[in-house]
This record gives sequence, structure tokens and C-alpha cells, in this order.
Amino acid sequence: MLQAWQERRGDSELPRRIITISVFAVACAAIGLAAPSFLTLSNLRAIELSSSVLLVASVGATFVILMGSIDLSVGAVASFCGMLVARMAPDFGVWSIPIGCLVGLSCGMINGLAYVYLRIPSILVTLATATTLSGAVLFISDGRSLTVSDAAVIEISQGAWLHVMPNGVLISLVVYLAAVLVGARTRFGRMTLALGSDEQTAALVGVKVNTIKIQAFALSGGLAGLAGALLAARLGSATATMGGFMTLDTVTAVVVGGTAITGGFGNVRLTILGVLFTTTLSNGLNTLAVAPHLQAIIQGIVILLAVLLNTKRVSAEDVR
Amino acid sequence: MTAAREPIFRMRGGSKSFSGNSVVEGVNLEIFANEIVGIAGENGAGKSTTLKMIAGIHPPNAGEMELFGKPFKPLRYTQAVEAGISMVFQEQALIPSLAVYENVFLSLESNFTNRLAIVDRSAMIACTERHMKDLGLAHIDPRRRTSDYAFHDRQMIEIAKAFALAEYFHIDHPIILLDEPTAAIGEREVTLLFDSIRRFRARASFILITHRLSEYIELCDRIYVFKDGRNVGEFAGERISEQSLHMAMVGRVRDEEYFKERRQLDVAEAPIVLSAKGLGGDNVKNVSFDVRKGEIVGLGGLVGCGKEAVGRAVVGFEPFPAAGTVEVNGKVLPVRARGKVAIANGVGFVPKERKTEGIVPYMSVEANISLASLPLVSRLTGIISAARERSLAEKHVNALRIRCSGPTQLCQFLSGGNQQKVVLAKWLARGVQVLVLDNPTRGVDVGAKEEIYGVLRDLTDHGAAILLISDDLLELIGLANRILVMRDGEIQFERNAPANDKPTEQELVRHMV
Amino acid sequence: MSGTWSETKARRSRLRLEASVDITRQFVRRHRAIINSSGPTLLVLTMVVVFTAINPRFLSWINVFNLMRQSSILLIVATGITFVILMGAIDLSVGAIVTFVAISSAVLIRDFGFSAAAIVFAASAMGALCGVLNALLVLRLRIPSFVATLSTMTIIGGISTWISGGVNVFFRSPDLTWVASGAMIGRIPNSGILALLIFAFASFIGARSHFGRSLFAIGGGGVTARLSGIDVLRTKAIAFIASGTLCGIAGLLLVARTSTGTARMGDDLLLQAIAAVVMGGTALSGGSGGVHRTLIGVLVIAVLQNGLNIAGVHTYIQIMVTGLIVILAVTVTLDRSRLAFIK
Amino acid sequence: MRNVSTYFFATAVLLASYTAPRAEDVLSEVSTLENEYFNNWSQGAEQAAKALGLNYRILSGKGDAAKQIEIYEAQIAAGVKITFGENLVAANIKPIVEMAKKAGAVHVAVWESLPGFHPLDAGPDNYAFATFFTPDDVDNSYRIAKLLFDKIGGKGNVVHITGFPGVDADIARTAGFEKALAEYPNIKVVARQPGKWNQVDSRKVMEDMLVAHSKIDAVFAQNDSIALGAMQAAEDAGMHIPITGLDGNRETLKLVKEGRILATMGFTPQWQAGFALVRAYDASKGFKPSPCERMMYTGATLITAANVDKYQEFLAGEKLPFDWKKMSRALHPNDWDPQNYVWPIDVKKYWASRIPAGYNLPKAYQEAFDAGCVAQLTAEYKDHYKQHIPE
Repeated sequence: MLQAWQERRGDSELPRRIITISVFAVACAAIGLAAPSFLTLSNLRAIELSSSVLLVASVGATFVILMGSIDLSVGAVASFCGMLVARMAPDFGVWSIPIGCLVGLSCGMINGLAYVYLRIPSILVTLATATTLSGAVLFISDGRSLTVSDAAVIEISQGAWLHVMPNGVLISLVVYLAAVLVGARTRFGRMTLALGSDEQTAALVGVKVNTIKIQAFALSGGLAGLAGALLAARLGSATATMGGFMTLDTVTAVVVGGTAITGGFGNVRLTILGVLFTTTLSNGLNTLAVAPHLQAIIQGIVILLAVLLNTKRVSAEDVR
Repeated sequence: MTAAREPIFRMRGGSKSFSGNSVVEGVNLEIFANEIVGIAGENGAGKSTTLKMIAGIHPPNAGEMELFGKPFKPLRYTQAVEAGISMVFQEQALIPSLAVYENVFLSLESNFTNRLAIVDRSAMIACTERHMKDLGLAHIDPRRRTSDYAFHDRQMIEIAKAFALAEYFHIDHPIILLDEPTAAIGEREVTLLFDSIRRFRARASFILITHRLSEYIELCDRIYVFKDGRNVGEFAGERISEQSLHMAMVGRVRDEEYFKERRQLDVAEAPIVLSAKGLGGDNVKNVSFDVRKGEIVGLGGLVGCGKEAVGRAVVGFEPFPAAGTVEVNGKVLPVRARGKVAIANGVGFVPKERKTEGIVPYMSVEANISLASLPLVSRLTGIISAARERSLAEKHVNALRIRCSGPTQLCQFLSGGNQQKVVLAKWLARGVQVLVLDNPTRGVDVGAKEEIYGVLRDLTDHGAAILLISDDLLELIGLANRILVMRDGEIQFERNAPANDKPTEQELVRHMV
Repeated sequence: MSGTWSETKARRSRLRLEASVDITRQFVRRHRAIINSSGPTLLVLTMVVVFTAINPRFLSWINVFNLMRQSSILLIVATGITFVILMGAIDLSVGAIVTFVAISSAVLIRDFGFSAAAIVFAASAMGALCGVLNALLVLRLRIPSFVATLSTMTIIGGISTWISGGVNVFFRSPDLTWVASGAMIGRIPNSGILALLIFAFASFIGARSHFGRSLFAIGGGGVTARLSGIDVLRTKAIAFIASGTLCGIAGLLLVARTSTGTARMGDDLLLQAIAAVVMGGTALSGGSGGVHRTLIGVLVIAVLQNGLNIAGVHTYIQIMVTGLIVILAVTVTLDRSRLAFIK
Repeated sequence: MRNVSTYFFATAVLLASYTAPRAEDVLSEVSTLENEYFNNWSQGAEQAAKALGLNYRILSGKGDAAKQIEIYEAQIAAGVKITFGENLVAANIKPIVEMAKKAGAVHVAVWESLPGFHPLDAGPDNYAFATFFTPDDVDNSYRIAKLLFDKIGGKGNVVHITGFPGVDADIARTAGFEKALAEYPNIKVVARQPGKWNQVDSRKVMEDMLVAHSKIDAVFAQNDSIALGAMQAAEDAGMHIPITGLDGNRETLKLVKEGRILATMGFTPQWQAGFALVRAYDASKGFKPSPCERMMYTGATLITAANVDKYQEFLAGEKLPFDWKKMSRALHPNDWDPQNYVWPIDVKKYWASRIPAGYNLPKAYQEAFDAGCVAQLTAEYKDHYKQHIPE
């Protein structure tokens, strides 16, 4: 029957999606059973909030990973932009957030340019920019944490325009939906997939490979910037290292979401599952007050499982 | 003939050379409306290159082109497409992870996007669907991922794409280049393809390249014959026989010298070295044959008839038809890890895909030559002796006349022919008793070909048993002591081919189709 | 007539020119490796000049030994990861392994009184074990090495915290301290010598052994390697295990130097090691480069950090500069002619 | 099928790691559990919790602002009412206190305070942000720096290895060092580089310093790990120079005894944590600290070869020599005993330049301060201080 559904939907990755969802459900159930307080409204709200930031960043990273590249500068860009926002909040108010995004965008664009024109592997380019930015953010903040004084900025994350959810969540959902649309329905979105799958052919039939690559990194950077801004707004403060955790968490979320780390397979839609999965897991472990080292081990194992269930696998000889 | 009408496409003195050595020289072509033109010629005669010149993939170094009466200088494939020339590629230009309709309009989505840059899927899908129907490919669902379809379906998708694009750019009379469209599709698809081509000639002209002479005769109005990168003749399709066409292609009757036929051994008494019994699995059915010491057995048949699969089974190159047994000198090769065992028992394999399966482009010539025989170049176990490796490499570089700046040059920078010689050298260095070759002279220039044939003869003199799988009938006929013709996974026809009594191509072709 | 004379002269000079051009082309083709590695060498030299200009004592023997001591551990780790990168895979768990081995060796010495000899064996064994784990995940479960080692990084990290119980694990082991910080030949630090020996051996293996050759073949074209009768799986496994083992040794050296097992003490090594390998000119896509090249990459990093400290540059600036230098170094090193795609 | 079983495996792991809360929960959240300081901290807190019949749990945000918030969200959602800890990211105090306020929980902060956010700012008669405790780092490092300078006879070249720039502790300790430096004109600081609080980096730095500067007479290290790294580097170079640290880690004490490290500052984290926990407990049990008691300094012990033995054996036992119940104002309204020096912070002086523009200290505090609460409270705590930490 599932097969039939596939036929109709013309969608050969359906089983994977179902698997991810069910893993998610099972894990939730397990934690929920273990800690009654886990399934309380306030806690779900907490999960929403912590997911929202990661979601924004991961969505951007997905495009890069779909191309078969990787962006290790997400965390640094987020910290940098978050700090800028905190810095500018008094003078620019809410407008500091779009400015922050633009800065992130340009950071991403620098990544893209270096990657395309210096022809340096993305893992290294982004690594280097990350290092540089982490230095820069320390430089502008002098290592101090900075309070976001502007109420309007805080409102962006913690207020609730629609009373059902905090704005931070709302924004992240909007971004996510937009990204899904971009991924599925725009030229850019499809081309990132094409590049990850077969760069040569794409180039032959006239896909502007370099442009797409730069755009993807720019997008990733921009969203990382937004994520940083949201994080600052959420915490009501900015610190030099606050984005750090995102770098690997985004990769994890994207991969758990079923996008192949080697690129060319997967999509943005599934990333939200990865995000919810990772945040729920860590939240659950926190509610249970599991010892930190055990948390690390469990997270590692769960990533493995998720990938095992989720990614298309090649023969042992060809696996890289 | 149709001399009165003006040609819609004209190429004068088109020439192309890659890094110095010219591949195509002073080619003149004329294409008239509603015409199907064939370009015939041996491997490496410059057929594909000419198409790629027309398609703007390899812009010509010299000569000019004219399309619909206007000068035509495409620098990129896309320009050619917009001008009304599109190509159906031999190695497919489809992206597996995209949906069919996306591949059809790949890089043209911008023309389907609305103000918000959102692609209008339904329009693309509808358009694709229509063309699929027109081509009688209703079974292809534009929404499915391209990788869900088999090779021949993907081929048809490419053809559909060509028509779709033509219509899309409002070219009322496009020129469609078909580069070996039938290379990998079965009879049903071939007839389907040809019917549709005939149907569509009302609105288009075609240039066809194929490895089956019969198809030129069957389909083409005119046939240009290429030889060594020049066009040497032009024939009207209905007037020419395969024989004479082939004459024109090779320019001479098959030359015994070329294939060193006088060196062919009489192996009637020789012991059996390689023996395959009842090979079966992925559309190979019960194939059995023996190869004797010093014998060359030619394995022919249309592409997709399963001859490659047989080769894979012998050398254990996964995935291969697992049923049946393969014996080398009486020792049965197991199914598990057959590859290693085969090599250990002196089986060598010259695969079809030279660049990805034959050589390691980033490694030096010497490293490639010693790759299969590392123990032989080691004094201490596990440690390569530079001196030995060097001398081994030099020996074979000289013996096979591999043209390179030295044993340390990267294989990447060698010409196709020399790369193929390196692959041979790799096995010579190891000393093989059985050598399986899959289209060893594909994309190899004439000179190198002759040298390779020489090497094969040397091998047989040293008592190697050779299984030669080839699409090039002349090669089979010229080299083989015995020729097996396969069709639909079965051996249809077996014929001894002693030097004094070689079969004709026609004889073989008859059993192929 | 002067015209004709000058013509002949011109022709002769042109011929000479062509000849020389041809010779240079030949030279370049022959010595590609040297040419490519000369980029970072120049970089290092310039850095040395600059730092010496700022503080002459930079170019003193003390500091040379100092550099050897500081870069020894990174050198070992980078050498290990080179094997993995050469075959086109990656090992993100190196840092975690170093920490893990460092801490657990500390515990073994403190609580179980392991002797120096025993601990050397134990450390390499533990490292190798981690390598085996990676190999299993990649080759048995067929998980891409990036993800597999990413998660082993997390897991091993957790385990080492667990073992240490968070506390700094102090121990006293004179012999180990001597191995790490002492000097048997003149004042050349043992750790430096040890690292160089390991590096030399590894480079030899990489360049001349069947294993090394197989690595290149796999990295450059997996199918070809398989069809040439190379045991791809075994080679890959060995590569991961070698990387793990070397990390083990590095971890022991690290903890021997500090005689304290501290959490996360080795984690920074991961990114430094990758950077070093690529700066050395080994392509992340695998199949091109070489173990011997890693040294220069390590030097770039070591000299940079040491120099910036000696020059007394502010931390923040140090961090920023490091990033830029990495870009610069890779830009001058990378032999792009060999990289079809860059991911 | 294998898939299914893997889920159950995951589930099993999760369930295994679950422990049901019985007694009232108390949470301690710290920036890391991966150094000795916070292990001693946890030891103290655990015993205090046991004494008060609380169910103690410790978590770590790894110094990551967002993770810390997540932890508090999860835990407060899980119904924890008593929280205390160290907030490496000072700015997080605000959201944490907000959460506590909503849930009717209390929070006691140690080490880091957020300039411009006095506990009283949480709201009138609201004890969600019960108290802030910190050792007087300026004074501590001032004292230890003076000791170091005197050791080298008041003149010579000193290397100053800081922690990581920007952190409160680092700023304060540097300030103290500067304060001492001002009194010693002949002391020359030849280099100041960050050792990032850890042994590996500080050792590198020290090695490089030894190269960069021909003559180094003493090293002022901003914590014990740094001191250790510096010491090893110096000894490698065959130098034995006075080196000081702060924290009072076990190993450092050994080295002080051996005379390889001159002195360190014993913060007695066991006590710090326990005292904070007890105070949080009190607040939740209805004890209302006075305005001046909302931000207080806690004592630290200068440890040299002279008193190291006593200090060591004081903390040697499995059971810590503190009467936790006795610390509680709720359980012992009259005969309570802080068991260490505790005195009010002069907030204006403490925050000094870091006070954000346009911020005024809470009126209640200002009035109490003008009424001389500092002196009075100092005295009060002093004469309640019966059971001593050896000096």
C-alpha cells in the first residue's frame, strides 16, 4: 500500500520520511513516559523556542549540504551577527536585525567567493572564516556579554503577535516555509540539488554553477545571521560564543533530516524533523537531568541511528 | 538530388584540435530541411567531435557555420539550443536526483517562473507530459525522479527533451543531433525511436551518429563518411549498401597487416585455459564457452546483448551474473571475492571505462603500471623498491611505446591511446594467462590501435588466452580465432575465423539483429 | 644588412627562448610536487623573517627546540589523519581520541600504576580501538566517514569526561615526563625527535609501501583499485586504525607533557590537523598529495602561533590572523589541476 | 526489522538514564563539570543538599548561553523550585530570574553578576533572585600579587598570564594585580598574554615568553591551571621562579607544599556551593534577606607553604567539616553560623564603570547603604562566624 502511495506521489523517499517521523515519535514517547513534566505545555513551549533558532540556521545549511559542500561558519556568523545586533539595538532598534542578516549574508558571500574563485574546499574556507569571525566578535565585544537593551528587539523573539506562539517560533516557521518553497519550487533550490548530484552535467546544460554556489553560501550566511539575531533577542543578551553550538547541531539536524552529507539527495522539508529531533532529545535529557557525559554519548548514538535509518547507503568499497 | 534548395545549416572547413593534435580538419557539411543526415566513420574519426562543434560544446578552431542563413558561432551548448540545435548525448546529460520534467527544462526554469521567482510546476509537467505522449512514452511520469527510470527510458527522455526545447524556443524547424542514440537501447525502443524520428522529420532535421551501419542505411537520406577527422565522401542513403559504406569508412578492404592476421595461431590442439559454463543472471542466459592457450575469442553483439556482463562474470567485477562456473586452468573461481581470486589466477581485465576503471589519473605512469603487481616490485615484503618499479615501468613504456614525458608523468595527461597502453602494461607487468578486454580500442587513435593489436598478438604468442569483447566488428573479425555472437543474453552464433577464412560483417550482423 | 643581421639575432634569441621555456615546462612537470609544496615553504620563511624582525630571539636555538616541542603533537595527529584524507575520507574524531587516550592513560598511571612501557602499549591500543570503531561504522554500517566520525567524536568525548569524572587527573611518572619533556641528544627535545621519527616513518609508508600506494589508488579511483586486485576494505580499515593509533600516541605525549589529564585538552587538534594537511597540499578529495607534505602545513601553524605569542600580539588579533593565514596558505598550496570538483 | 529494534534500543537507553524525583529538587547549574573546581563545588552542594533532605542534581550548559537557558527552562518546567549556580554568561541571569519569578522558584547566583541588575530589581518583596555571592577577587589577587612582589624583593620582571579576556573573574583579578602593581614601582610587567584558563595553552604561552624575554623573575597566573602550565614550562627551561595562582586545587596545594608554586587562593568551592544552596533553600522557605544581604562577598583563604597542611587536612575527609544545617537562617534563626567570612558588597564600587548609563541602584538598597548596613552586617556575620576555616 505504501508502495502504491509512492507510485502515486512519485516520491521514492517516502519510507525515509516515515521512518524519521516514527523515530521522533518513539523517542518523544520514551522521554514523555520517563518524565511527566516533559509533555507539559510550558516545556513544549521551551522546545519550540530552542528549536526555532536552530531551525533557521539549519534551513540555510541544508542548501549548502545539498550541494555536497559544508558550512562550518554557521556558529561563528551567528555569534558575530548576534553581537552586532546587540550592539546596534540601542541606535537602530528593530532595524538592527535586518542589518545583522545583511552582515551574515555578506559573510556567507565571502565564503562562497573564496570557495568558488580560490577553489578551496568549502570545509576549509568556512573553517577559516569561522576562526576569523570568532576573533572579530571577541574584538568588538571585548569578550564581555552584552545585554540587548531595546525592548522592540526582545519583542521580536519573546513577544506573541499571534497569541498561539512566541514570535521567535513564528518567524522561524515563516522562514522554514519560505525555504521549503525555495527548495522545491525555485530554480535556485532545484539547482543546489542538481549540483550535489552531477555538477558536470548541470554545467553542460548551462546551469550557472558558480552563481548557485555563491548564492547558497550567501543564503546560509544570511540565515545564520538571522539565527544569531533571534538568539540574541531570545536570550536578551549576546556573548562571543553563543552561536558556537549551532555549527555541529545544524549539520546533525540536516543529516538526521535525511539529507545526504555527500549532497545530491534530500530536501529542506525534512530538516525540520532533524531540528525537532535534536532539540527534543537534548531537552528530554535535560528534563531527566541526565549526567552531561551520558548525554553526549546518547546524542552520538542517536545521530548514528538516525543516519543509519535515514541515508541512502552505497557499497562499502565506495563509501567515503 | 535536392541541390536546388538552400541548406538550413552549413559548415565550411570546420576544424578542431585538442592540445595540438587535430581531431577534425576542414569538415564541410550541409543540412537541408526535413532531412536525416548520417555521419559515418570509425571510432575516433571525429564524428562526435563534429557534433560537439555544431552544438557549441567544443567551438571550432577554424571554419565557419551558418544556420538558417545567418552566421552561427555558438560558444556554449545553451546558445546552440536557443538557436535551434539540440543534442541527445551519448553519455546522458540528465541529473538523476531531479524529476523528469525538471531535467527537461533544466536551466530554463527562469522562463517558467512568475514574479516571485516561483517555478510554475504544472506548466512544465503538462508540457513534458504532452511530448512524452507524442513520442509514445506515456509510461514515463514527468513527476518521478529520473533515477527511477532505466537507461533506455532516460535515453528517450533526452530525445523528448530535445523536441520539447525546440518547440519551446519557437524554432519551427530545429536540427536535432543524435549521438549514438541506439547505443544502449533494445530493439523495441530502436524501432520506436526511428518511427518517431521519421514522424518528426516533417518538423525537424536530424544528424545521426550510430555504431550500426544498417541504421544509417535504414534511416538516413544522406550519409557523410568521415575518416581520420576529414569527410571523405557523401552518399545518398537509399543508394548505398553497408558493404560499400564500410569500404568508404575504412577506405580500404580490411587489411590483414592492420590486424596482424598472419600472426594468428592455430590453437586446435592447445589446452583449454579459460572455460565458462552456464553463466546466467541479470539478463544473461546459460552462456558457455572455452578459450584455449594462445587463442583470441571474439565476443560480439549489439550493445545491451549481455556481452559485457559475461566479461564481468569472468573477471568477477561486481555486479555480475552469478550463476554458472568460471574455470581457469581447471580451477573454479568462487562467486564470493571472485575478483581477487581471478587476479591471483592470472586473469587480467581491460575495462570499458578507461578513466574510471582502467587507470588512476592522479597517479604516475609507473605507479599505474605496477598497481596490480606490487609484490613483484618489492624487495622487502610490503615495501615498494623504487628502482625495481622504475625499471619495470621503463621496460613496458618502451615495449608498448607509451608516449609520455617519463614514468613519473601523471596518467591524467596522457592521450586515450597511451592511457589504454598503460592499462595493458599493468597486466603485462603482472604476466597474465587470461586477458579479458572490453572495447579496448574505444576512443583510441588509429596508430595506437594497431600497436595494441600487436600487443595482443604478442600475448597470444606467449600463450595467453584472450577474451575480446568489442562493438567494432572489424576488430573482432580481424583479431579473433573464434567469434561468438550474442543476442538477448544468449550465444546466437559461433564461427571459427581462421586467417584464411574470415567471416564478413554482414554474416555476423545477420545474427545480431 | 643590419636588418638581416638583427633578424637572425632575433631568430636565434627566439629559439633560445623557446628552448628555455620548454625546459622549464619539463622541469615543472617533473617536479610538480616540489613546486606545489614550495608555496607554503615561502610563507613559512616570510613569517620567520617578519617575526625575527619583531623579536630577534625568535630565531634562537631555544625557540627552535621550543617549536619542535610545541608542534610535535600536532605533527603526529596530522600525520595520522593524512592517511584517512588521502583515501578521500575524513576522521573528525582525532581530537576526541587524543583527549580520550590522554585522560585514560592518566587514570591508568595514577590508579593502576602502569609503567611507562605498559602505558605506551595501552595508549596505542586504545587509539587503535577507536580507529577500529570508526572503521566498523564506515565499512560495516556504511555510514559516510564524515557523519560516522562526527558521532564517534561526540561519543568518545562523553566517555573521556566520564572516565576523568571531570576532575583534572594528576599523576607523577618521571620516565614519561622525561620522554615528553627531556632531551637525550644535546638539548633537542625528545618529543620533537619522536614526532619527527614517526613522521618520517609514516611518510615512507605513505610513499613506498603497498598500503600507501593502495591509499592513493583508492583516493584517485576506487573502481580501478578494486579491479587491480587491491583489497579496498582492508586498506581503508588500516587507514582508520593507523589514524587512531597515532592519535593514541599523540594523546600519551600530550598528557606526558602536562602530567595532567584535563578535559578537552586535545580537541583543538582536529581543525588544526585538517588545516595542516590541506595546507601541505593533500587534497580533501583524496588521491593526491602525500604524507610527507603534512610537515610544512604543521610548520605554518606552529610558527604562526609561536611567533604571534612572542611578538605579543593580542589574542583576538591572533585568532583573526590565524584564519586568514589558513586561507592564504591553502591558496598558494593547492594543486588545482588535480581537483575536478571541489566540495 | 532491525530498524524497529534500534528504536527500542534508543528508548531503553533513555529510560535507563531516568531517575524519579522524590524529595524536593534543587538544581545547580555550572558552566562546566570538567574541572576540579566545580567537582569540589558539586561535592559540597551534594552534602549540603543531603543534610537538608533535598534531592540534588547538577547540570552544565558548557558555558553556552542558549544551552544554559534551555537547561533552566527544562528544569523549572520539571518543577524544580530551588536553583543556584554560576552564570558564566552574566546576561543570562535576567532571563533565568524571570523564569524563576513566573514559576515561584528562587535563584542564587555565584561569581558572575549582571551590572545594572541588582537582585532587588527583580521586584519589590520578591526573592526570585535571592542573593548574589562572590569572593572579592580584586582584593584576593591584590593580596596574592603583593605576596609575589615581596618574594622577589619588590623589583624585577613579572609575566602576567591572564585567563580569557572579558570574563568578570579575569577583569577583577587583573584589576587586583594592577592595584598591587601601582604600589611597586620597580616591578616591570614584561608580558601579558591569556592562558585561556587551561594548562595546555598557558604552557605554550609561558614557553614563548621564556623565549621572548631574557630575564623573568616571577609569574602571576590568573588561576591554578595556568600556574601549573607556567610552572612546567619554567622547570623545563631549568628555571625555578616564584609562581602564584588562584583557586586552591588539590594538586596546587601539593606543589605549594613542595615549594614549586609560591601561593594560591583557596576559595573552598565546597563551602561556596553549600552556602549558596543553603541560602537558596532559606529564601524558598521564607527567609527574607535585607537589601544589603542581596549582594555579598564571601571569604577566601590565602594559602602558602605556611598554612597549606592545615588547609589540606581540613578538606581531606570524605565528609566535609561543615555543619550545613547550622548555616541555614530558616532552621537556625538565631544561632546560625556562616562558617566563613561573609560581608556585603559596596555595589557602586563593585560594578564601577560597568554600570550602564542611566541606571540607579534600587532605592531600598541605597537607603540601607547610607544607613551603614555594610559595617553593621559585616560585624553581624563576623560574630556569627564560629566554626573556622584554617587561615
